[in-house]
Amino acid sequence: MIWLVLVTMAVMLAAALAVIGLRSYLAAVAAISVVSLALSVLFAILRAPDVALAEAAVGAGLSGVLLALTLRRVGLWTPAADDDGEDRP
Amino acid sequence: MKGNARAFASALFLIGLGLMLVTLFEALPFGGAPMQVGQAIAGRALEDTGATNIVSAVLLAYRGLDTLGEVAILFVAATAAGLVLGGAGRAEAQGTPAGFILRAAAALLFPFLLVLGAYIVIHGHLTPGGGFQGGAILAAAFFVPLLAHPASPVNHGVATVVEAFAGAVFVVIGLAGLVGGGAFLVPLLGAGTPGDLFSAGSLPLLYLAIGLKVGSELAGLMARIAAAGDPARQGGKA
Amino acid sequence: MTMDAEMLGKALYAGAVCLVLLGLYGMVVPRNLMRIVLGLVLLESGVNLFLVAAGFRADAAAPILTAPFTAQAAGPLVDPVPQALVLTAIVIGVGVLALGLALVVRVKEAYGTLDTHAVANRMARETGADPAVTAAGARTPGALPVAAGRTAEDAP
Amino acid sequence: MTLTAHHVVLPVALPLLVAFLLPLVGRLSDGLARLLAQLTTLAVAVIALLLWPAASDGGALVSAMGGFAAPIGIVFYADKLALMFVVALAVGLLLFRPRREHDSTKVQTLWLLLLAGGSGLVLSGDLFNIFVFYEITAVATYGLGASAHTGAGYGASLRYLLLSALGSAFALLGIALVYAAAGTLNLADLSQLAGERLTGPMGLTAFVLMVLGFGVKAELFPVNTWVPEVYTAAPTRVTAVLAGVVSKLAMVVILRLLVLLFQDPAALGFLLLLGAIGVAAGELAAFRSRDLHRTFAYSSIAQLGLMAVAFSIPGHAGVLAGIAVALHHLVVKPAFFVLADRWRGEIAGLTGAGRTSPLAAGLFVLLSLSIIGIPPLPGFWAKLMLFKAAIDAGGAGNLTAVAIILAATVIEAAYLFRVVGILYGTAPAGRPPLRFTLGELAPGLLLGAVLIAATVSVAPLGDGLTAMAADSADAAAYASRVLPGGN
Repeated sequence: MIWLVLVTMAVMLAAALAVIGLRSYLAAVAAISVVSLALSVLFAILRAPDVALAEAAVGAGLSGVLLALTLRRVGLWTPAADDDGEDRP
Repeated sequence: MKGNARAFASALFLIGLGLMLVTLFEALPFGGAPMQVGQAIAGRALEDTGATNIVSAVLLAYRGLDTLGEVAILFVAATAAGLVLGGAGRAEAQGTPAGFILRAAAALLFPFLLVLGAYIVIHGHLTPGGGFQGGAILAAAFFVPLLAHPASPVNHGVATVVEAFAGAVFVVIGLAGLVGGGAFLVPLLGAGTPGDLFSAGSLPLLYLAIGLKVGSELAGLMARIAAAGDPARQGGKA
Repeated sequence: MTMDAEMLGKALYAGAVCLVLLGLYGMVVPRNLMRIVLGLVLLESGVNLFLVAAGFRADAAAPILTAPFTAQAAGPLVDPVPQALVLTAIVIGVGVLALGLALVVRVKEAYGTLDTHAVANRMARETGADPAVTAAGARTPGALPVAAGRTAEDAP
Repeated sequence: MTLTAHHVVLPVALPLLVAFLLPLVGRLSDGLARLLAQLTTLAVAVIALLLWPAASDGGALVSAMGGFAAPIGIVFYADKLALMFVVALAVGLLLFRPRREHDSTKVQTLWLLLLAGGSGLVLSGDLFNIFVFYEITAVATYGLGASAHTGAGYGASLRYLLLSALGSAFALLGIALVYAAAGTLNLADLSQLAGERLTGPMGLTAFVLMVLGFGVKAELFPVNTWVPEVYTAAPTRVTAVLAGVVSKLAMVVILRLLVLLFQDPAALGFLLLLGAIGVAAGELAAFRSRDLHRTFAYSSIAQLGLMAVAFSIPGHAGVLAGIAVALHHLVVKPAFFVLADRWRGEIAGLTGAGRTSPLAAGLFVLLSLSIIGIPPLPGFWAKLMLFKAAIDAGGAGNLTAVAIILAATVIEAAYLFRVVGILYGTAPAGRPPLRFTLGELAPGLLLGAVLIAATVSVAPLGDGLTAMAADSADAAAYASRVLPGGN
């Protein structure tokens, strides 16, 4: 069981690093859904099926959709765009 | 200069918090939680409520007020988002309909998600899942067709009615306890036979109310954010 | 068994702490408001994992009873309370996230940028303050005499 | 109908019920919704007042939700302190109620949810339940902060939301630590376990995390950068309620945590430090501000710093001083914001405004004198109690705090008198005079009248507050009322 936990956690942390490191917002939002999915698996392993279900439905599903919709609305819905940095009007 | 100071403060803060949490590494009881309250609840939840899903018993009976608060938070967030993004019914037609695959998938998914969500809501006191998880799936069920047919108008009116009554039912069930001279949210209608669909007294009713309320609120939130802004200007790069 | 349980607990705690710190980094360092929102989601996930880990017991079953439906027959159960708390926290998180994203959309519409410093400057200008004075203690040293001087000049 | 202890849930349940139904009513008629919301707010104030005698007889009213006794279920604990703040919140929300405006029903709904969340915040006796109510209050204020529908409103609200969500995550982490260590969330239960389970680095970390979390709304030092932004960008009636009442509710939560869970010298020292920095930084920033909104926002940070300093003094003298400062600020600051609403823009532009509206200027002078602490006014007694408690407690930290507060008072006097000087200056010719309508000024005048009434009846008021503070500072009494069997 401990190995399963460690592997899931490694996936989760790698995805979390990707959320911070990736320049594309679209990719970062995809990565955050991966974090939520891995977390959901982890909850299931930790004998919290209710929480796992909630994390999968709300965390991975709904939050991802909300984030993606927002990206489209604010014009960051592109594989490469990144408007970090100085964009003073 | 100012940026450097900010970065320095942030780094210091991160390191400090990290150290603080690492020092506790040794102090926390791992793998064997103290379970002062949890043990007691696990032992008596079935007799008290009749629910076989003890997490549901905690959510709806022992910590029912938290759950009411949680429903209220979603409601506040939905109301505030409605205030920020403009009034209901401002769902202007946007973009062309999605491709055939998405439209076909949406038509197939809708009934499936609806049934799945409803099942999860009404079995919440027996098996994993409940009002929140089922409500989220119900919300998805109503949102998928919207993705496929972006031009279809969103009917916030029906959602408002469902939302209002579902929320009110939760509070009224709670207040019924007060009328009987007891406390708020006292479990009603007896525990029934554990494992039956119609058991656990008022808990399934509460879950039904939560499921409907959460579902309509989440669907409303998604529809609002999807419809917000002016797509011609904002979605130029899409 | 207990050794293994302790290892598992510590690994979970370490994972949760890592996630919290990553989320915190993602909230403090980037300057784009959308990035900060992503950091917030990570931070909340870390806290949720910590809560579930706090109620975990290696030798216990999930808190869902199966036939013959008695607490005694089920043996030791994982603590149900933190699970209920996490469920609540997840739902609260999505509510706050949705409202935050609604505001992100509006800020982008109003100012055309999501850079937090640029937004702060635009806000300060809109509410009629000196752009240099946006937060307590973050002023330029020369601000005070200038302010006093302007008061004196404007008076007549 | 006679009220029992179980009715302490009504200040939460009633506004929630009406808030859920309000969108439906609003579809029929906005006016009806507004009336209903205001009647509900009034009803909550009346219920809290009706509960008052029972609370003062037995010390407090305790109700276990769902009939599940204390450590297992959630309890509501209504002592005089909590009921007083419920009444203050309801009255404040009525006084600054939303007018006829765009999206009136949504604003009214948020107003009611603010009432429900704030009442729950002070009434609840369960750590996680407090967090839930804190979040209701917080999310309602994000929405209200943006309700001016300006870019600055959206921006300020978003930055506030992000900071506050960061704080909430910290608070939840702190709560998780407490649960991991003690296995219970009931405050009374925790107060009995605190001595053995919540000491050392564990207790301190949990306390620091929770103070950083709840401190966002209590405007404590490192997490208060949202204050000037939101207070200038939000509609003034929202600002008045946030600065006047809601910040105090968060402070009451911190007081409960201190009294019941963390009587650790390190925890007290931490709060003292944050409070002292808040006082110094707040008054300095207020001195440099060039418009009234910012001046009052920073001054509010300083006043909440004073409360933090007071609560960090162990024993009931500190609690008494803190409550006195809180009540004084609760009356004075909303009135200040009423004035700031009309007197917008640079302070220098207000030259001569006092001559065109003498009533408003007189009110400003009265409020300024009280907040600085000129003797017969209530502000003087509040600061005096604070100094007395700090000096009696002794110790280098407390005495340094006294010195900082004295210096801050001088700065406070300097900038407030500067404004008074400008108000009574000679107006340049040709500028249209700024006049208040009586309706605009009425809430401010009412609060000013309360201030004068308090000045006249300072002796009975002091006695009442002393009893209230002694009761609130008594952790053993709290535990014995919530857990009658004892364990």
